Amino acid sequence: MREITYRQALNEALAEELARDPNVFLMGEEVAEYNGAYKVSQGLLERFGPKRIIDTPISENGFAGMGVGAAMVGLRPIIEFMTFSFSFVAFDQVVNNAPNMLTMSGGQFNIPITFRGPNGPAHQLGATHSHATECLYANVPGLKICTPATPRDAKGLLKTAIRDNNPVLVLEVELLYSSKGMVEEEDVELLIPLGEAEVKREGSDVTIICYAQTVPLALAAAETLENEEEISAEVLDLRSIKPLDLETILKSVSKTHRVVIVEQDRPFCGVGAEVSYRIQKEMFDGLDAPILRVAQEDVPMPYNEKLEKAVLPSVEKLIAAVKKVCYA
Amino acid sequence: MREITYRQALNEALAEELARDPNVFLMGEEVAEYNGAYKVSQGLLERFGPKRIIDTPISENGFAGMGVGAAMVGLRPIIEFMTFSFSFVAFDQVVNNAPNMLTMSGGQFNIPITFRGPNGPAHQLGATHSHATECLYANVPGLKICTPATPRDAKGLLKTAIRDNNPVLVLEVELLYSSKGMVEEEDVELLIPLGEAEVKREGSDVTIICYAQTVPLALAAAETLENEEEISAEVLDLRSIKPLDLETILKSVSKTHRVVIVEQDRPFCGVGAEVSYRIQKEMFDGLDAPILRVAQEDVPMPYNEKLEKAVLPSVEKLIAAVKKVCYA
Amino acid sequence: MSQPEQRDEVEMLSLMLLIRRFEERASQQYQAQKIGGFCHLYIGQEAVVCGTVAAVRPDDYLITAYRDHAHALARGTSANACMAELFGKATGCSRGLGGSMHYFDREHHMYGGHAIVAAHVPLAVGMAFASKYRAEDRVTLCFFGDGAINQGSFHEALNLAALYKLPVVFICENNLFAMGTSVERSTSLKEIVDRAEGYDIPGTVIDGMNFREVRDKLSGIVGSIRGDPHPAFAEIRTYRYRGHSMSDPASYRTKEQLEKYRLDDPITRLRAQLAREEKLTNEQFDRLDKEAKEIALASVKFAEESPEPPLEKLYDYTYAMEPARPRAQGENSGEANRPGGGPPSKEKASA
Amino acid sequence: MSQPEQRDEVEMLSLMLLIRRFEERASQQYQAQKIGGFCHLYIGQEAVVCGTVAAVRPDDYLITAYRDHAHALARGTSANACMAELFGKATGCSRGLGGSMHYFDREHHMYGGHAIVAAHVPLAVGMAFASKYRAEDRVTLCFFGDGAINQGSFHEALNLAALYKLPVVFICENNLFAMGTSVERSTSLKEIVDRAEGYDIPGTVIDGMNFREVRDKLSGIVGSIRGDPHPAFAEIRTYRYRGHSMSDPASYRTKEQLEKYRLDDPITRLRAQLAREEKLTNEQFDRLDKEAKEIALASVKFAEESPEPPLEKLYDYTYAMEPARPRAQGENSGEANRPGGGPPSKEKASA
Ligand SMILES: Cc1ncc(C[n+]2csc(CCOP(=O)(O)OP(=O)(O)O)c2C)c(N)n1
Ligand SMILES: Cc1ncc(C[n+]2csc(CCOP(=O)(O)OP(=O)(O)O)c2C)c(N)n1
Ligand SMILES: [Mg+2]
Ligand SMILES: [Mg+2]
Repeated sequence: MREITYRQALNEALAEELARDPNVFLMGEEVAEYNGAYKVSQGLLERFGPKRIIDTPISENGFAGMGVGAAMVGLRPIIEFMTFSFSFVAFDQVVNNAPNMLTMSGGQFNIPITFRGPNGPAHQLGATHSHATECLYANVPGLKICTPATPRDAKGLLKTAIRDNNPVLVLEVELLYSSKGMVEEEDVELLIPLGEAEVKREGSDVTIICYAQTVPLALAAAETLENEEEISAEVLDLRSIKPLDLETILKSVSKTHRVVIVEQDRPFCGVGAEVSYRIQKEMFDGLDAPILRVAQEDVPMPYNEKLEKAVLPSVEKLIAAVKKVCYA
Repeated sequence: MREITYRQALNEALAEELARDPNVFLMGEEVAEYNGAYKVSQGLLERFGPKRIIDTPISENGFAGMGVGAAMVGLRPIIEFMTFSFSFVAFDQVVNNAPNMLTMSGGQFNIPITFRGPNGPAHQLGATHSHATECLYANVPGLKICTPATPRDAKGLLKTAIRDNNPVLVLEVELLYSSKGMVEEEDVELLIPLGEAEVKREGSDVTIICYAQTVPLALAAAETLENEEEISAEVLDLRSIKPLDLETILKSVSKTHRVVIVEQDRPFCGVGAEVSYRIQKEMFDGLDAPILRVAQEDVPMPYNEKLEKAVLPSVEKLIAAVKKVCYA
Repeated sequence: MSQPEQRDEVEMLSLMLLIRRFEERASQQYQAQKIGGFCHLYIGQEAVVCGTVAAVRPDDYLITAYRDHAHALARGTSANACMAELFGKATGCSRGLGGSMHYFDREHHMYGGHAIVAAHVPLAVGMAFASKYRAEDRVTLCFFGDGAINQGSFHEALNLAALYKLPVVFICENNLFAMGTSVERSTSLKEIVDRAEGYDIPGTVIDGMNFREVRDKLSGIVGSIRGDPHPAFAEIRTYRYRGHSMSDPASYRTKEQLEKYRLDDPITRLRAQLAREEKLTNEQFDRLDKEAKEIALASVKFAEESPEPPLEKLYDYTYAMEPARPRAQGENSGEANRPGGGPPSKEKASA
Repeated sequence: MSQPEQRDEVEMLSLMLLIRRFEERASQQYQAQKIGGFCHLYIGQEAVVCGTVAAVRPDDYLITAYRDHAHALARGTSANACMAELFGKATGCSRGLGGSMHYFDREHHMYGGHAIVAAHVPLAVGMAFASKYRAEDRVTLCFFGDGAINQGSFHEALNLAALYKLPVVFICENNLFAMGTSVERSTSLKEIVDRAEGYDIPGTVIDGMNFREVRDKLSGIVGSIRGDPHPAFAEIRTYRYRGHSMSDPASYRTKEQLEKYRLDDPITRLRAQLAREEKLTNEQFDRLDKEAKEIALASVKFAEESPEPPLEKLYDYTYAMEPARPRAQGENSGEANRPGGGPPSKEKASA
């Protein structure tokens, strides 16, 4: 094991899969000559050349669709959205073409494509640039969605996504690109299956369900709860939104009987709503308190820093929710 | 009161608001000379002329955006999507421009626009043409969403939507266009507020929450449950998805203590998930059984009629769910 | 670099007849409510796709919009598989899951059948990209209507194809109307073909009622692309005799206009050309037509007798099998697995 | 039909100076982390927007992309309101809620500040539609970059504007790059202006480093539109001296190219023209520049001392007040209410 950044982990995943399979290529705005708007594709043009690392015009709908077409005839495209907020201009391609093709063709055409890029609010980017899209795409049958929170998960999930025979969205976290974590050596093949949640911290009083940028937040809250409230929180990182690892969730809840979900998206029909439904349905008698969620406030993201902070889930809000479910 | 069709009710709402306010106009594909793909705008071109009833090319993103721009400078556009499945090519305009403008401009520009058209699966239209979009748009702050199920609600909600100073989506039901119902006389001004659910049938054993095309289905199930199972089901039509009338929901549940949600959209992060979360949060101790939802199966819509039927919520599936929560 | 064989003209005439008779049957079966959903007929436009396939190789990629019956038939999909698809049967070209608007036939290089206007045009560019990526000399043929050219997808796709110099022919089947909207009411240009200039793509206008003109001009275009990958644009002028879909009475156009085009019928025209050249007698034509009618009729019987797709496979087409499981095809082929992996999530949706 | 007064050239020179000095301060404050998010500077392009506003009426509609500081300043938004917006303060032109990319100023007919590339182009067409609908003679000025022309929105908007003959000028600020992508690498055409032909829209190429040329050519275009509504396209060639945004070192271009354009600086050029014509002395120029610097500096102080938008108003901007409540503006004006209605749903999101 060695310590690398989340950005480096993604870069390694791309490089390894590009090297392994000549059908894999990377396409998007500024991915090649500029080395990526967030430098995730650093060095790939130099190593793999312009045939496989392809800069595009600002035509998300067009190049997302190109990816789907190329996948129909046997290539394995990786399409980078500079951020998933820009995937909205390509929404129809991601929602109507990629995931429907297998069904519509009666099983003749699967679409082995990876859509990736940063997702969710970063810092003061305002209403148009701060969308957390996981719940929108998770609603769509035929798509898979994963949300790595650590360098190790970033590498392992992205590699698995690229090898998957279905359209997979890898929703990265801009604010974590420079964060560091332990990852297996480069000569170890690291593949983390889609659909497996991970207990990032064990605990017995309450289950905190989190993913992506709420994972560090949940871990920080758990630490404080332990030290200041003597509450032992189990922190469960979903890692994949779809497929959802209900088994691991239920296992944790059957131990703690209390749940708080902390999610980076907006609340209405969000991930927290879905997870709550599943838990209450399966463990109605096993719950000692209502499930609470901590999500964004349901408002367009303001630019002002303090207001943005007030909109986002926070350690304080999470602790308050945990205390509520624990003392219910 | 008189009996008219859902289509006629929408047509009257459009005509009355066009007559009332010269800033209102209707724009979309085939709305004028063709009188609407589903004849909802029948006769409007003749009555109001081509300045106010405007045919467009197949450019949903373009004309949805035109609507937002026209609304910024004081007009009150009604934008018809031939179906909301086609709104996906205009997704960015509906999600990023219309609802964000008021916040982004610090309160200077509100967008009084109505997006309307049929939504949800109709009959054998296949995977690309059968999207139920309510949960996707309900996730977006700044939008309001209503889902009329009767001619009266269709007229009253659409008129209110057009007068609202915010972007409102009126999600109609293609399969109900020819259905009939009682509506106030034409000289009565019928305005039904957004955000008010309605008990469509009283009952005491279980609350069935429904909207749009699941309302007739819920009423049919309630009838059968009464006659064959001696289960008295209260049928609650949400009418608006956002704002959501939690008060009326909780009132019903505090009487019945059991809930089944029957929704026309797909389950994952759908309307049922949101409503369940809200109920369990507010009435954790008031529930006698887990909340169940009956939604579409989580697959792209197949063309084959029997398979489509198997994907959709049905009276049988709803009755089974109700029996489950009642005998839990 | 292999060239397409010159397809026999009599054979192509019978293909046009088959398309027409097939769709007449489809229309009848739709009215009898054996067919659901939307159904868009191609009658009148037969020379467009037939002239095109006569000019290309069978393994060139072909993709089109929802008015797609003819494109599958022209590519070699059987009338049986086409009719069964309309009936929603398991023997259909999309196993009954796609319907009229979503025909697919991988074996015959028919890549759909796409129902969101213009959303398949970027797909075509991606397919052409793949050919060039693999240094194959295939050409991609992308059909769409006159209404499609005002979608953003169309625009982005054309620029991308021109920028990357991809081997794709954009074939606009200009039948003068998009539903009830005539071209003048949808498009800011006098000639659709002029739009190609805005991307520096060479454009050609072709009479779509004349099989030979379509074939010969396409042949020239495709030939020029095969050795030197680049996009081309063809505006093929044609007419649909029927309404936009089965529910459209087409009252937005005049009887005179329809009559004018009927007189210029592509089947009659090719028949007359062949007769004039003494390559076809009346008797031969009648026999071909009778055969076409029989195939169409038989396809109805086939469709009626075919089984429905099994209910228990409902979840089998949502996700392709995981790569970890044993697979018939190479991992990187993009070829779908024979599905059967079941739902990826352990819970089914409904209670 | 009122015509814009000829704006004094010396006044326009000081506007250009103000824009430059304002952005230099903004850059400095960004580096000092007083400003968050993305920040895109306009330095080098000043003659484009200044030449345009010199050619139009103050009530003509103006809308642009995210590189928008100059457009607000040119329209008359105060430097204070602009700097306060960057600081996220309640006194900002968007009350601190929009930030650098989302400037709005209704009073000065500045309709944003839009950060999704090309997504505002349809908005501009809608604004022009509204002018024509109300039989006003306003012209809409829609600015966007060279990178925007490959978005679907752009395409659909141009066709719609041409089809409905709407009074809008599409102004492409061609600064040769979209982030690190040069025009040749994004666009299939040699000249951007040629794309206008694909919609039958008249196009003009303008030297964007020359204030007078911009003003005079725009004046002609806008004049021709005012009496006879129709769209027009202007490709204005310019250059940004800085990187795409504050984080971009702009290593994709050569020092020589930058130097070439710097020598052609729009401020220096207008200054020289005026000096040659003896309309401006060195002393006068220095005074104007000093004033601009002072205004820019003062705006920082103003921004620093301004209050933050109040936390308790967080929910007040999501929905405009219900029409039932008493309103300051007419119901149909589209004018926002002073918000204050609180959340429409009774539950707030978080637990
Ligand atoms: C994005 C989108 N908008 C609208 C529709 C509805 N629609 C289906 S076909 C059609 C007309 C298309 O006309 P054209 O492209 O000329 O093809 P033709 O039907 O003449 O073959 C429309 C508006 C759609 N399928 N997709
Ligand atoms: C739809 C969309 N895709 C990508 C981006 C990211 N982005 C912001 S600005 C920009 C470059 C735009 O270049 P250009 O239009 O030439 O304007 P300039 O920056 O030169 O003023 C890109 C790619 C975006 N904001 N929106
Ligand atoms: Mg057509
Ligand atoms: Mg540029």
